[in-house]
Order: sequence, then structure tokens, then C-alpha cells
Amino acid sequence: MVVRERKTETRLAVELCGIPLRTPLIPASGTLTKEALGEVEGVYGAMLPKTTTPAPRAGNPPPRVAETYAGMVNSIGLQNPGVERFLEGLDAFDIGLPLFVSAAGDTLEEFGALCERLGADERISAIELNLSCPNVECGGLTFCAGPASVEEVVAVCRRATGKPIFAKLTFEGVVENARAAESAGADALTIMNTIPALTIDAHRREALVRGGLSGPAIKPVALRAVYDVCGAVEVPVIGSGGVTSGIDVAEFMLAGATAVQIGTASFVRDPKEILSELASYLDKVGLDTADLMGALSS
Amino acid sequence: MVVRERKTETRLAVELCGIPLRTPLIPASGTLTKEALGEVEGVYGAMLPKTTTPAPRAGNPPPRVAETYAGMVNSIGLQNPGVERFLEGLDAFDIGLPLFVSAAGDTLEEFGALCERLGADERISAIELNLSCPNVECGGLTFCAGPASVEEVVAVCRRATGKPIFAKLTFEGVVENARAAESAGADALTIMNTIPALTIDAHRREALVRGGLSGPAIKPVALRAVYDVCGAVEVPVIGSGGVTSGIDVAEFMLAGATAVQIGTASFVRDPKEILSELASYLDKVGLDTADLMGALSS
Amino acid sequence: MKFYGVSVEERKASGRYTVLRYRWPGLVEPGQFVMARAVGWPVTLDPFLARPFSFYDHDGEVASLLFEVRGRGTALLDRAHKIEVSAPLGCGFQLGSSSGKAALLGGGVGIAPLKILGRRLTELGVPHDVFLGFADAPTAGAARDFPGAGMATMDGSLGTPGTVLDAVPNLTEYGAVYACGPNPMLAAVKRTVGPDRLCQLSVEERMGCGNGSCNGCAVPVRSGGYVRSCVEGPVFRAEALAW
Amino acid sequence: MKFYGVSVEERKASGRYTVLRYRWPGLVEPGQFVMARAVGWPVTLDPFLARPFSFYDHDGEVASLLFEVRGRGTALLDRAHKIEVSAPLGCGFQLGSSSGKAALLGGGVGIAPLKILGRRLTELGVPHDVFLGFADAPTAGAARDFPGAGMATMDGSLGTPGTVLDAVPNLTEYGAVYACGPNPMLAAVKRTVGPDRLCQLSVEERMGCGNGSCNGCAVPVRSGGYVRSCVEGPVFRAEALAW
Ligand SMILES: Cc1cc2nc3c(=O)[nH]c(=O)nc-3n(C[C@H](O)[C@H](O)[C@H](O)COP(=O)(O)OP(=O)(O)OC[C@H]3O[C@@H](n4cnc5c(N)ncnc54)[C@H](O)[C@@H]3O)c2cc1C
Ligand SMILES: Cc1cc2nc3c(=O)[nH]c(=O)nc-3n(C[C@H](O)[C@H](O)[C@H](O)COP(=O)(O)OP(=O)(O)OC[C@H]3O[C@@H](n4cnc5c(N)ncnc54)[C@H](O)[C@@H]3O)c2cc1C
Ligand SMILES: Cc1cc2nc3c(=O)[nH]c(=O)nc-3n(C[C@H](O)[C@H](O)[C@H](O)COP(=O)(O)O)c2cc1C
Ligand SMILES: Cc1cc2nc3c(=O)[nH]c(=O)nc-3n(C[C@H](O)[C@H](O)[C@H](O)COP(=O)(O)O)c2cc1C
Ligand code: FES
Ligand code: FES
Repeated sequence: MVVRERKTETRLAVELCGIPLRTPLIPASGTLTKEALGEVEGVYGAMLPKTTTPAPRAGNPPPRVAETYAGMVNSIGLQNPGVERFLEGLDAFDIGLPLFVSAAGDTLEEFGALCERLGADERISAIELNLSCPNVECGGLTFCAGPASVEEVVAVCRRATGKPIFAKLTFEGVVENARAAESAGADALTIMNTIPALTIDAHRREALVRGGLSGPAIKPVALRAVYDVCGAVEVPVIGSGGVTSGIDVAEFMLAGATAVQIGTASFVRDPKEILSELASYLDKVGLDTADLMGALSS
Repeated sequence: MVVRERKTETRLAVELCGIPLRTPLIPASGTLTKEALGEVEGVYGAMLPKTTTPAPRAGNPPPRVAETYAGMVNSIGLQNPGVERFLEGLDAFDIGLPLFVSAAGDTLEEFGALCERLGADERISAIELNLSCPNVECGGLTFCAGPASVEEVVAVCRRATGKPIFAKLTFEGVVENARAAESAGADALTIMNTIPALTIDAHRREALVRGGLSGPAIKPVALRAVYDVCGAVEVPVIGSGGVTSGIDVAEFMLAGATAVQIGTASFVRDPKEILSELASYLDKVGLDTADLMGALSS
Repeated sequence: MKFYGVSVEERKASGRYTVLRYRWPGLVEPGQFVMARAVGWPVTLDPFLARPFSFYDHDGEVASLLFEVRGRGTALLDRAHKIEVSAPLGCGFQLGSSSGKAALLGGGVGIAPLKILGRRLTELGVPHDVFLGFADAPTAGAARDFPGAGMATMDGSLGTPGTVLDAVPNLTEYGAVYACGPNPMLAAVKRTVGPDRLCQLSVEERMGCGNGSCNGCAVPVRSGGYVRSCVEGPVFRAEALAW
Repeated sequence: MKFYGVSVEERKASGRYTVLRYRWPGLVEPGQFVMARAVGWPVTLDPFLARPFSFYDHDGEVASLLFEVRGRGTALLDRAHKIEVSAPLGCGFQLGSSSGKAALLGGGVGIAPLKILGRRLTELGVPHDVFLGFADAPTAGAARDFPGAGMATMDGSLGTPGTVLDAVPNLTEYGAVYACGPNPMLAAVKRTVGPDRLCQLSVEERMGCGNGSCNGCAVPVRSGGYVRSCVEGPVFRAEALAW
């Protein structure tokens, strides 16, 4: 039995920017709370808490979530206690896995200072720059607005820290933005975030949630974004968007992703099942995760 | 009974660019064949066949459709017999309703000539410009690439015909493109088309369909696009994207749409049911469709 | 989020609501809730999210839920033979501080947590009265499960006409108030009870995950900002809430 | 697309396949198909599209389908009590032109339309032989419904080893060939039969709508471009296909 378990371990392991991950799964930022860590033991290859910002953010007023066909729309508004209190509580996420931290600022300076602060913390293995939250207005700046702004913000962060940097991009103009992030020195790209969306309550005749669509509904859109970006850049890509089953994970890796984030799906099912579906799939096709990457016949 | 039917009629009727529609429903271009017209009697307020192009197009090789969570991805590639044979067969779609025609060209000149040709046909009440098909490369030109190209193509078509012109836009940059189309003289806007997407068959390890996502999955994205565009332009907006139930129709009208297209949903259910759900909803809230438009409390 | 499949052992109507019973060994505190859905595989897309419901009752072995059919989620639960639940979730009512007699106020389906709360208060020997408010007589049928409870109906067809607060003869005689119902009712209870007595409210906010992960179920608090009603709540001390 | 809810009257295993029977009065031509799904409300999101299946049999009152469980759609059909169908769809086999004896070739679940086709040919007094090809002996269990049929299995465990074509002793004795099965098998049949005899193939292409609306089920034709297999097909004359 020990032998078999060992085998599963190697079969699932991947390496991301030189960081070994036991499994290719990572919780998507903002979708796993420290209170729920006990439920996900053995599932993930790294930890990734909710985005932190320089100052505390109260977030948006309710309603913040609404259900849609095969998905949900959220408008949380980056509620978080600010980077200092975040770092004080960070040990809760230190469960023996590489620890990635998601960061966002309102200005270039804030991004730079935040990366410097996070880069100085030894517990943190890499920083994911959230350049794509649809639910906050970034002081007039939308960092994912186009390649020029993406390049600028990634360059600032690159100068601020020697830690690996992942740029998390939205799917609008994703290929150009991906090239810009790469050329500015991003070590990996997280593709993608939620898609701007709106829900309306027809009976009350009121807008319900204006925010980002996530969940199974967006999977084929994210899969295309990942595939296209993998064809355009050299750096590793982390897939995010609608991953709901182990087969979905395999599809993202076949499209070229090195690791895959699980977000909304973890609200409706046990992510352990996703991992074991992936393991069964690998058994069936006789491959390891490392072999899957980009292995589409065409 | 006659009285009651009359009442339902008025209750459902809307006016689009001066054209009276018995119901606010229109089949989305490319989703209703003439062979199926018998099934949809009484449902629609206007007819809208599949996009026509100057020359015949064979379309893309199969597989052309694949299922996704709450939706499908298609890559038909605008298969059509070309405008001349299209017009020869157009009488099949003339079932006593206003007849709209969807048109696409590879160049500005083609768009202009096509609009002139279609504009000269008395059977046609309005022309929908398909500026947003994700499945064809338009001779290097992507007409929805940005406001400048949208403005250019709409202006050319405007000069070519006096018939009402609807510009069908993709959701990327939809608000700027909508303003551009309006200022170039579009009489209405169809918001939106499918979203670029990809499906992969993990078992065969091959890409399946690279095309556009449609169906319930995209509804909240289309709803937001319609809402945002309605806030930015004066011309009427026709909603398209994921409409699956009568409540969905109501939501699009509450968001500001004057009429609503039914596409993919008509593959999986009888659109008559959608109309009767809308009628029940109107009974329940005590409103007519005309009152619904933009009637969100906020 | 881990869901457990359980078989529905009994389903009965209670007024216009439904009561479901299923085997659920373990500890449950009054005011805690479950995320539940009709069974689907591997997930249900239709509806996509599980729905929150208070524990209606629990005897250590068997749990029950009381719910109103509102939309798709509850319609499916209403006819499901197998359901999936994640539980027990959230922080329930604090029963410790004895301060005389307690008033339990429920409005509509908000009566749900009062059943298990009453049972537990009885076990602890805390004297309490139950008051229930409903829209009309048919809905008020659910009061049969609360023998001796005071009652009000909005349309006046049964009990005191008005809200549940109108059914309480003398609110000042109670040292503690526990309430559950629509948020406007809870706000009224808070106003009426005032700051001097222990008042706990079980709030209802839209939920995404139910386990604290999504920050979706935000409730504004006096100390500033929002807290999650699924982890820090759903039961809050009235004075903690910013409404 | 209008779907009709029908109750499954009988479900039985046939080899590794399932046969479903339901009441379906009206006319059905051999080779026509249905779009079917387990019942859902108002649509099923999971899976989203209905699935195409050939009519296996039809006696004027009761229809049956024979299918293999491949994925989610067929898994749900396999346990559904109520299903929704849209039918009859497409153009079936042309039975008119009598040109001697007919050979009916089926591969895997492609055997489905041969049952109703054989029945109709018998009614018309057209002499015919049936040949079936399967992967292995367990799947070949479905041949029991075709008494007297020739048989081949790929693994050689039953009948002639090889494909269905290997089971036909002398193809030249037949004036007409009707075939249904995976597209590569159909291409092989077309090659083997050659251009001189009437050869009709029921093709299998992914479908969106099933009623001609989506242009999804494209099949390349000799005359150039594509036609829709759900309207112009699913049965085509072999020489019309560009493969
Ligand atoms: C902690 C908690 C405990 C609850 N306990 C109970 C209970 O014991 N019994 C009971 O019947 N109900 C309870 N509810 C409410 C219950 O969750 C909703 O009635 C249910 O989610 C409706 O689901 P649906 O699919 O049937 O309706 P939907 O189609 O989702 O919605 C129908 C309508 O209900 C409203 N609604 C939907 N979800 C919620 C929500 N989470 N909160 C408030 N309104 C909502 C919306 O306005 C919507 O228009 C509780 C809610 C919370 C947060
Ligand atoms: C005109 C026609 C008649 C058919 N008749 C029968 C029949 O009588 N009995 C029967 O068992 N099957 C028949 N099929 C095939 C049947 O439609 C598929 O097996 C079914 O759609 C699979 O659905 P699923 O959800 O179980 O599998 P899915 O999860 O959708 O797919 C499982 C695998 O099956 C393949 N597949 C899916 N859909 C199709 C399709 N439309 N065509 C080809 N391959 C597909 C894919 O490669 C996929 O990997 C027919 C197909 C057509 C087009
Ligand atoms: C409730 C919720 C909160 C989120 N918060 C964040 C966040 O703080 N930072 C971030 O980068 N992405 C955030 N996201 C986006 C997710 O990380 C993920 O990229 C997106 O939801 C798509 O993946 P999914 O479909 O698997 O959820 C959030 C998503 C949800 C649903
Ligand atoms: C199979 C298919 C074919 C389509 N063909 C066209 C087309 O020819 N021209 C066009 O403008 N839109 C076309 N569309 C897009 C639809 O008109 C519609 O805008 C889109 O599918 C979103 O709406 P829905 O979710 O209701 O389907 C097509 C969509 C589908 C699914
Ligand atoms: S419902 Fe997700 S945090 Fe409370
Ligand atoms: S399946 Fe839609 S046209 Fe054939």
C-alpha cells in the first residue's frame, strides 16, 4: 500500500517555477477560508489565500452572491483586513505546502510596496498579482486594460521582489496582456479570473449582483484563454475558471497549464473528489500529470 | 376568448425602430431553419434567418458543436449559400412577420454592397450586421476590434441603405463599440454574440471545437452587456445570449432591451413555452412588455 | 465543501411548509444550519448552489428541516428521496447566560430554529414562551408543532392581528429574546427589545458556500465593515449588527 | 424544438446495450431518429443537449431505442422512468428500388436501425440478410434480437474474427447494401461495395439541435461543401458522401 501511495504521489506531482507541488491543484484566491482547511487535507499542491491589499477593505454591501445557470456571480469587493493583519494571521495557511499570496493595489506604488512587503516574508513562496478583479475600481486605473498597463505594473513588482511573480489576467485581450506580463518579467501567468456579469431579480424588479461570473459555466472560455496563452508565451500557465471535475483539470493541462486552480467548484463539492477523478483519469490513460501538459494531438 | 387573446397580444407587443412586433421574441440568427418554422407559429415577433454573405461559404469541417456545462460551443463558420441563393429562398421565411436579415462581409466594400443588395429587397424590414462572429477570420479585419472599425463599417452600411440597421456586437469592449455604432447611424444594437471558447476531449486527448459559447451559461454576461449598453446609448437594444426562460426574457427587458433573441435554448425546449412563461410573468406583475423596459428599481 | 448523502426518512406537510427528517448522528446546536440540496451527480447545475436551512429539530440521531418551497432549490428538496447536506454549520444561539424567562420569536419559516431551541432550553430548565407570526391561517398551520405558542397573523385570520411582536403581551417580562425571521422583522425586534436585554437574532443572507470561504453572506456590524453570517453567525447579538 | 414526455414502459439489457420501450403512435421510417434525454425541468443543464438515437423498432404504437451507455446523457437515460423525445427526425433508408437481395450491415450500436429496417423489408417482401459486427462476445449478446444474422467479433471470440464485412460470405450476391456503424466502418463498407450497387449509409455526427437549425451535424458531400446529417440524412447514398 505504501508503494502504491508513493506512485500516486509522483504521478500527480508537478513543478511550478521551480517549486515542487504534490498535486497540480491550487485553491483559487478568495475561495478557501482558513476555517475550512481541515476539509481539504491532501488535495492541494500549494496554498493561496484571498487577495490582500495595502489597507483594510470592508468590501461591497450585500447582496454579494447570486446563482446563475451552472455558475454564480459574486461582488465581494476584495474584503480583507489589509496586508499587516493578513500577515499576522498567515500562519493559519501554513500547512506544510508552498504558500502563494495574492496581492492587489490601487496604484503602481501600492503594488510595488506590497510586493516588497510580501517578498520580505520568508513563509511566502510566490506572489500572484491580481490584475483582474472585476469588482473594484482601481483608483481609475484598470491594470488589465491593455498590454501597456500590464507591462508597467508587472515591471514595478518585478523590481520590488526576487520571489516568483504570477500575473493573474482577465480574459479580455488575454494573449496580448500575457505577452506583456511575460516580457515584464512575470514568472508565471494565472489565466483567468471571473467574467463581468449581472443578475437581476425579475420578481422584485431589481438588479441583484453586478460582479464576476465563475463556476462551470465559464470553463470553455477559460480553457480557450489558457490554450491561446500557452501558444503565445514560454512561462508556465496556471489555469483558473470553471474547473469542476478531474476531467476538467486534465483538459486544462492538455491545453498547456502547469497547475490548475479550483474555485467555485469547492463550494458545491469536495475537492478531494476532483483529485481522485484526476488520479483515475491518469490511471486510465496511463500518464502522469507532467506528461499531460500540452499533450493534445491535433 | 377573442377578447382575452387580444389582450395578450397587446400585452406582448413591442415596437422596434418603428416596426411593430407581436411579441418581443426574435430567433437569433443561425438558430432557426426554415424546415422548423411550423413548430414556432405564434412565438416570434419577427423572423431572422442565418447570416448571409456575398459569396457562398462551405463552413468549417466537423466537429462543429460540442456540449459544455449549461451551454454549447459551435464553430459553424457561417455556412450559407451566398446572398443570391439566399434571396431566392427567402420566401420560406416570409410567414407574415417582419423579416430581418443578418449580413456579414469580409471587407468594407462587401458590407456596403451586401446592404445595398438587401436594402433593395422589399421583403426585408431591417438588416442586422453580424460584426461579431467568432468563427471566421474576416480577411484580416475584425470588425468588432474596436470603436474605429465598428464606426467605419456601420457608416458604410448606413450610406448603402435606408432600411433600419442593427449592429450585432461582441461583448469585448461592448460599450465603446455600441457608442461608435450609434454615432455611425445604427438604428438598433444587438447585444451580444457567443463568447470565444474551446472544448477538449480529454479521453481522445484532442481539441474538439474552438468556437463560440452560447446557451444558459452566458446569460449573466449578456445581461450585463445589455444593461451597460442601454445606459450608454439612446437607440433600442436587442438582447441575445443565453435566454432560456420567460423570466430571462423579462430580465433582459428590465435591463433595457426592447426585444430579445432566442438562440440555443430553442434547441433544447419549445420556444412557445418561453413565450407563455413570459405571459404568466406579466400577468403576475401586472405589466405589459412595453412597461418592463428598463423598469428596474434601484 | 463536503456533502453527505442521506435518505429522507419522513416528509410531511406542516401548514404550508414541509418537514423533512433524515438520520444525522452527532451534535447540533440550536441556530446552526445545514447547506442542503437534492442529490445530483457529480454536482447539480440546476440549481447550482446548495441552500441554507436551519436545523428544525435534532434528537441526537435524527435531524429535521422545515422549509417553504420558494424556488427551484426548495422545489427539488420537496420531492427528493435522497438529499445531500453539509452540516452542522455556523454559530448558534448562546444559551449560557440565564436571565430569567426567555421569549422565542419566529416569523414565517423563521420559526424553524425555535423548535430545537425550545427543546434545548427545556432540557436546561430555562423557562420560555414561544411566539409565532405568519402571513395567514394556512401558513399558520405550522404552529401545531409548537403547543402553547402565542400567535399572530398579518391578515388577522388567526391569533392576534399583526406581526409576531403584536402577539407578545408584555415583552418587558422577558430577560432574553431569541428571534428568527425575515431581516425587517429582526430589525423591528431589535428596536422594540432595546439595548438593555439579551437579544439574539438569526439573520438570513444569501449564501455561496456556507463554510466561510466566499465572503458572500456579509452582514454589516457595528464595529465596522462586514462579517460572514455563515461562520460568525447566523446568530448574532442584536447590538452587534449595524441595522 | 418541441419535446414530448413519455414514460419508459420497459427497459432490458441486450448484450451490453440497453433497450428502452415507450408508447409512440404514428409513422416512423427505418433510419429515422429521435433526440432524447432523461426528463428535466424546464431544461436539463446536465447534460445540456438531447442525444440522437436511431429508432430500434416501432410497431405503430410502441417505439424502442437500443443504446450503449457512453457518457452522462446515456447514463441518465439508462435509469430514467420518464424521458423526453423529439421525433421522428431525419430521412431514413430508401426502400423503394428493389434490386434483388439486400445486405444489412451493423457495427456496434449501429445495429440499432437494422431491426426496424429488417421488419419493414420483410413487410415489403424484400429478401435480406443481416450481418452484425461487435467488439467482443459480451457486446455481441445484442445479436440475440436478430435471429439468423451473421456475426463477427473483433477479438474473434464469437462468429467470424474481424469486422462485420468479414462476416459477409459473398457481398457480390446483394443488389443493395444498408449499413450503420462508426464512420470508419461506413467508409470501409463504401469502399468494399463499390460504386455499382445501391449502398445507403446511416452516418453518425455530433448534433446540436436535430432539426436542421444549427448546421452542427455537417457531413461533407461530393457535390461540394457540407449538408446536415439531421435533415438531409442521417441516411445517405454512399456515393453522395465525400469520404
Ligand atoms: C442561515 C439561513 C437559514 C435558513 N433557514 C431556513 C429554514 O429553516 N427554512 C426555510 O424555508 N428557509 C430558510 N432559509 C431561507 C432559504 O435558504 C431560502 O428560502 C432558499 O435558499 C430558497 O431557495 P430556492 O431555490 O427555493 O429559491 P430561489 O429560487 O433561490 O429564490 C427564491 C427567492 O427566495 C429568495 N432567496 C433565495 N435565497 C435566499 C437566501 N439565502 N436568503 C434569503 N432569501 C433568499 C430570493 O429573493 C428569491 O427570489 C434560511 C436562510 C439562511 C441564510
Ligand atoms: C443519427 C444518430 C443516431 C444514433 N443512434 C444511436 C443508437 O441507436 N444507439 C446508440 O447507442 N447511439 C446512437 N448514436 C450515438 C449517440 O448519440 C451517442 O452515443 C450519445 O450521444 C452519447 O451521449 P452521452 O451523453 O452518453 O456521451 P457523451 O458524454 O456525450 O460522449 C461520450 C463519447 O461519445 C462520443 N459522442 C458523443 N456524442 C456523439 C455523437 N452525436 N456522435 C458520435 N459520437 C458521439 C464522444 O466521442 C464522447 O467522447 C447515434 C448518433 C447519431 C448522430
Ligand atoms: C466568491 C469569490 C471570491 C473571489 N475572490 C477573489 C480574490 O480575492 N482575488 C482573486 O484574484 N480572485 C478572486 N476570485 C476569482 C477566483 O480566484 C477564480 O479566478 C474565479 O472564480 C474563476 O475560477 P472558478 O470558476 O473556479 O471559481 C473570487 C471568486 C469567487 C467566486
Ligand atoms: C449553432 C449556432 C449558429 C449561429 N450562427 C450565427 C450566425 O450565423 N450569425 C450570427 O449573427 N449569430 C450566430 N449565432 C449566434 C446567435 O445568434 C446568438 O447571438 C448566440 O448564440 C447567443 O445567444 P443564445 O445563447 O441564445 O444562443 C449562432 C449561434 C449558434 C449556437
Ligand atoms: S456563504 Fe460563503 S462565506 Fe458565508
Ligand atoms: S443537429 Fe442541428 S442542424 Fe443537424
